[in-house]
Amino acid sequence: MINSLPVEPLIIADRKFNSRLLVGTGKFSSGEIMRDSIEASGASIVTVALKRASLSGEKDPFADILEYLDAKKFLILPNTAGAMNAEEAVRIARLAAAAGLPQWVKLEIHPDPNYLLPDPVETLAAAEILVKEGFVVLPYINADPVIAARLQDIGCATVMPLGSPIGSNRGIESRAQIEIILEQARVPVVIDAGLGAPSHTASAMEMGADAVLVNTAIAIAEDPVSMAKAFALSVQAGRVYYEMGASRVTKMADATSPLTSFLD
Amino acid sequence: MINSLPVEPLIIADRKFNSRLLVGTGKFSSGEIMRDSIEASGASIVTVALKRASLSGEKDPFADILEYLDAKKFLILPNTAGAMNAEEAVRIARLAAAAGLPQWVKLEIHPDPNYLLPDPVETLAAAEILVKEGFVVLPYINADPVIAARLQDIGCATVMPLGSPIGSNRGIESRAQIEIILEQARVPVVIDAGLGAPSHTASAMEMGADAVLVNTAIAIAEDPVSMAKAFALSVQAGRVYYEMGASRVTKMADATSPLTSFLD
Amino acid sequence: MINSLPVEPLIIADRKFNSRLLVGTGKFSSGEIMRDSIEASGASIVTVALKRASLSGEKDPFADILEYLDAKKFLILPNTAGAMNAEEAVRIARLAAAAGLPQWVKLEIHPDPNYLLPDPVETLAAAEILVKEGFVVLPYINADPVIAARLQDIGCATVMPLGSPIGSNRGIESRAQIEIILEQARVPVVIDAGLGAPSHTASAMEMGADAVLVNTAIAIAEDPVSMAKAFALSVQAGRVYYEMGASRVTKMADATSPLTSFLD
Amino acid sequence: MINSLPVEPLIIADRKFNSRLLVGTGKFSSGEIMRDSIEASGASIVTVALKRASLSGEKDPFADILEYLDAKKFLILPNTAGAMNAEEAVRIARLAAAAGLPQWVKLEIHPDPNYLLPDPVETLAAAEILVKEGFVVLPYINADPVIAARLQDIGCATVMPLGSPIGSNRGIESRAQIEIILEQARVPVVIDAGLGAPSHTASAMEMGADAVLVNTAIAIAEDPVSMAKAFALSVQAGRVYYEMGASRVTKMADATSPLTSFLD
Amino acid sequence: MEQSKLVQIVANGKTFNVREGISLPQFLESINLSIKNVVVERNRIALSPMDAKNTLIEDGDSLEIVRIVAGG
Amino acid sequence: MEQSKLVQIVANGKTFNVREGISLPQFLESINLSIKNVVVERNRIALSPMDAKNTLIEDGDSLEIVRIVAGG
Amino acid sequence: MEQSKLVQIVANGKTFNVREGISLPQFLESINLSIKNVVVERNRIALSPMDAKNTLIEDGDSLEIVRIVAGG
Amino acid sequence: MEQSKLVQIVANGKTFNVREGISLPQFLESINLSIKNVVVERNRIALSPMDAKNTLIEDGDSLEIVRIVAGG
Repeated sequence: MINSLPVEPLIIADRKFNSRLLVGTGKFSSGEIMRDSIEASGASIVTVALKRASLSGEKDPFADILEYLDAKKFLILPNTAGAMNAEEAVRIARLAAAAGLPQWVKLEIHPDPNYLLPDPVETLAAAEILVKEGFVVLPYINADPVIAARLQDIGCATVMPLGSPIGSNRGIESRAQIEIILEQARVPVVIDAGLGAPSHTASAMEMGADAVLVNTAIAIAEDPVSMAKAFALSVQAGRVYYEMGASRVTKMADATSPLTSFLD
Repeated sequence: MINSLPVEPLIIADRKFNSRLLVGTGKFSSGEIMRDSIEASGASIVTVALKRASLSGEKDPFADILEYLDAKKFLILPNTAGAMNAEEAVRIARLAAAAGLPQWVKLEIHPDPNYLLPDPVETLAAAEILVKEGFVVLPYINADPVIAARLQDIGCATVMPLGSPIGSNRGIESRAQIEIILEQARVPVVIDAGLGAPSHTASAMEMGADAVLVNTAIAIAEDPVSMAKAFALSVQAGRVYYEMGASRVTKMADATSPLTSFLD
Repeated sequence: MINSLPVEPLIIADRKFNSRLLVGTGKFSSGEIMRDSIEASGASIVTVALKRASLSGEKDPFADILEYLDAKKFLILPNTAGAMNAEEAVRIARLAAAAGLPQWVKLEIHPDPNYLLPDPVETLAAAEILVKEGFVVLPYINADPVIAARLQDIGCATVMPLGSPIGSNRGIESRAQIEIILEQARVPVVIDAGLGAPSHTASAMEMGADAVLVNTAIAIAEDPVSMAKAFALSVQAGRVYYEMGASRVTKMADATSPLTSFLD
Repeated sequence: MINSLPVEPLIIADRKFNSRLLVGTGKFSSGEIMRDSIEASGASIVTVALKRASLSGEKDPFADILEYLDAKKFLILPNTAGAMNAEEAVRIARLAAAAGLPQWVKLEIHPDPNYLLPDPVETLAAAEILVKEGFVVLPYINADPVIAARLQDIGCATVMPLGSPIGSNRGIESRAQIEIILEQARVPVVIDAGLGAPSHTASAMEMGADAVLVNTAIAIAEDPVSMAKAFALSVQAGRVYYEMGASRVTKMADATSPLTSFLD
Repeated sequence: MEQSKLVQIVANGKTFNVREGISLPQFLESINLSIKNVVVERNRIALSPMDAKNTLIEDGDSLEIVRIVAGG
Repeated sequence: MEQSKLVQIVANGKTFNVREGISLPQFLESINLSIKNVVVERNRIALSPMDAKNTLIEDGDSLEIVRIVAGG
Repeated sequence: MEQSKLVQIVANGKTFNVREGISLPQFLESINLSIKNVVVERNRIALSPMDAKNTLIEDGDSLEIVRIVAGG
Repeated sequence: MEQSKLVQIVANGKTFNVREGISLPQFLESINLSIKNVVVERNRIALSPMDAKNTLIEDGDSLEIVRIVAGG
């Protein structure tokens, strides 16, 4: 229903996805709202994280997250958040695969606690190992075209440059660098992090991003289900615009009504 | 179908409209494509212009535009494009009403041929006359909060500040001034002109605009019908976001995944 | 000394001024600091205001402002701040002339107390009267090219579009509209209001503004004298750049060092 | 004379420099113009490059660049442009030192020919070696706070994030990321590349950059000597502003003239 | 048979000589326009379709004949 | 001795009763202002310093007394 | 009855003394976790559910026990 | 007279056959360069001017001869 506008499917690592909106599962107030929001978003790829279990007996509220996600409908994409370096990220990826999740990983290594910006050196090191082990690797990166190219050389399935810091809702702040990444990309580019409003995701798609990932702006909205739909609509709208070729931007006006000699 | 996200209706002069996307009819390559695009846009208000008839016998290609527009489904809103001053604008408005169109008028007076920027003095003069004659007046204005306030004082039913010059596709260039107009508005604010991409209309709605008007970006798209839908989606997305209260924008990151002590 | 870079002089109403930085006298903490800051700014034109005298006997702190301003060194330019309409503005201008100030006036009519945005209708009406009476009129306006053109038609000596609201330090927010004003200008364009940092004034001059007016950012700086110099430097820097023709902006890089085959 | 505004000196690796404007020597039309422009800029640090000598006998036009630069007045800073990887950069740095230049190096490794964006992995590797060998290393980097932090950890004397691609004159495009670098910096931050107008350098200094490097915009100006002065002025202006603490930016206006009850 | 008198009018800025007593619809037909597709302003007064149908051309009339067309 | 008659004027919106025949400078002094530091509009006419010096207050006069102050 | 010997292991950074020969599922149950809801890394090797089920705890084992949770 | 032996070296990627025992300054002169204007890396070791002056070319030497030029 929402997916009513026919756009080209997203293809990552030879797998076809109907939606170009990836959704994160963090920060929702309940499992039910998370499930309904993801449903409303039309997403085909949904991220999850891994976390040390508490051994002191108290129940984790979301410990049963997989009960809310139908692995037949979505690709469940584990991330490596919390990893401080390449080695930890690799271990997390392997744990996720051991748990039966698909051998895909959103590789994110961001030791800085304030801005959660990805460390390119550790990310490259981890990507190299994981690609060799057969993982489909989707690395979260700063908007650095050189790092993006290196990760593609290594064999990553996408690159995921950040628009702005995770959860900041500031939109696309490194537009110029992302344009270069898009121009040079040989794999799908997913803009991740900081996309806080439908105009941000529309704009990302209009620039030519292959997909976007949204989490905070949906999860903490007053009504996450409607917000999820809103983002889904904006992603479609932006993609249609991109596929059609951007409007010509002019300096001067160009009349939409006849102007000459209306009345004497 | 497209209108699947429940948003508050737009009310202008006590009349309720389901869509917050107004569409212009200029520049389409054929009447059929225009009709189908308007249908796809879900618009409730559609603008038309008036033009001196050719007396030399050749047929105007769009002379029969009303055959393509069902006056029961849309409010047909005549504009005064081509008027060089208040007097001409008033005469055009009266002609439109005499022709049986509703006594509504998109008042636009823009003598400058390069940028088609509205003349506030003539616009005020015409608005004063037309409001007194009972017209519902929707004036096209520069993003000038003082002019906007004066037109509201006179009794205009909306104000329609421009995002950027007509047909330029440059988006919202006078954001700061439009924010002031929105803050002070006592009538619906319709952002008109220059909105060239779905992210522009989404952004306009997110700012709190009550509606937007799009023409060029739809009419000259490769596939106007799909583009019309894309704009419709983006308007809904932006409105949902606005009704829900904008996301909190932060300087620093705010993690979406658990970060602490993942592994030893 | 500061004026060491040779730039073309500013000419308003056939009078030549060495500096393209106009300075306002409001908000300084003392007359001495005001005087020294103006000296440091190198300004040739300095604005003052008129205010109802207190009849209750207490002394106005700045009542003796003219003691700090050498009318031989500066053009003392009275403004009409506080006028609520054209008639009041005209009366203020006449009072200033009666007081022996030059028959020049910075015409500003901004009834709105929050944003102090100029009222174009009242401004036009007052300008028409004052020009006829022989005043050199410098109107403060919103960045509206049509109003700018009308004021030039009337015979105003400059137009003074605002960068952003008075005292807001937000810089040039209506860049696109100011570019149109500059393109169409037949008199000097002075960008006024909201210029809060040297980069703002440099940017204004680079765009082709003939001059800028700064007050708040100098007056309330920690060290107004140094800040005045800083603005003076930035104005010169921006003007030099403009006179030389702007740098070519490119999408790609253009190497400054030899790149080919450095080492085997 | 130009350096008339007293600002704090720049200190890099315990060496004090009077000017915060670094100047590159590339692209000037003659040695004399280069020399005079550098003189006019007031720069204390001037970059040069190394290039394979031609063995086919023809004279290099600038082969004698050091004749135009007084090593007593300037720190001659060799760069490693042309290096495709860490190893080449290290060799170039050693050659420069062997030639008697100070053991400082502007480390730049940018294999991509279109955007000349620095490769962080190779840059880190080279920096590690050069710092150990006793070089004062000033690395040219993308505006990536994590890379900036790593280079500081290694012992680099500055970080030099790019504003936009070399020679593009596009100004500071990665403002948000540079703000983070500045916030976290433990060494001076020099903004390099893409600064094409005095407002760009003023803005860089206002943000808190410790210095800027300009080359193309001076070298290819119509009058490089005046442009050099213009940039020097803007750097001082921006620095004064920064040292004084930025102006408070407000949403609403803040009157500079008395407004209340001017006339009855 | 008596020859009908001609009167002079201006329509859309052009001068026309037309038979006295001709109706507005007849005039429009004479220039290949239909009263159904245009709106007419006569001597600065906009005419409703009904009024237009019943209007007789008079000497010195000034007409503006306009169409509703596409516009934004 | 005869008491002088009072006349009523308005200055800056306030009503004042002043002796008939008083000059403008005298009135200003009476309210601690000096003709040198203010500009006066009398009945909507701005007065030059010269005119102001020679002006006599009349019954019903409306004065605006202003200063030149700091402003931007 | 003979008392079973204890072995020492580390799980998620904490030291545990457990009976020799206990299986991994048994150990998890002893700390109120179910093998169905967690993933385990033993001595840096991630265990599949099948492997985990059949694993016996050995002296000196180092375990990481993690859950799949919400994340962006 | 005995003919001097030739040795083969590579400079800036090109092969040169030079007399055995020639000094680096002599070699540079032979290709119209002066030791004063260039910097030389020999077998990956950068040479100071002093070292360069005293260096004798040996068979198989690999030289990089560079200049200091304008750059940003």
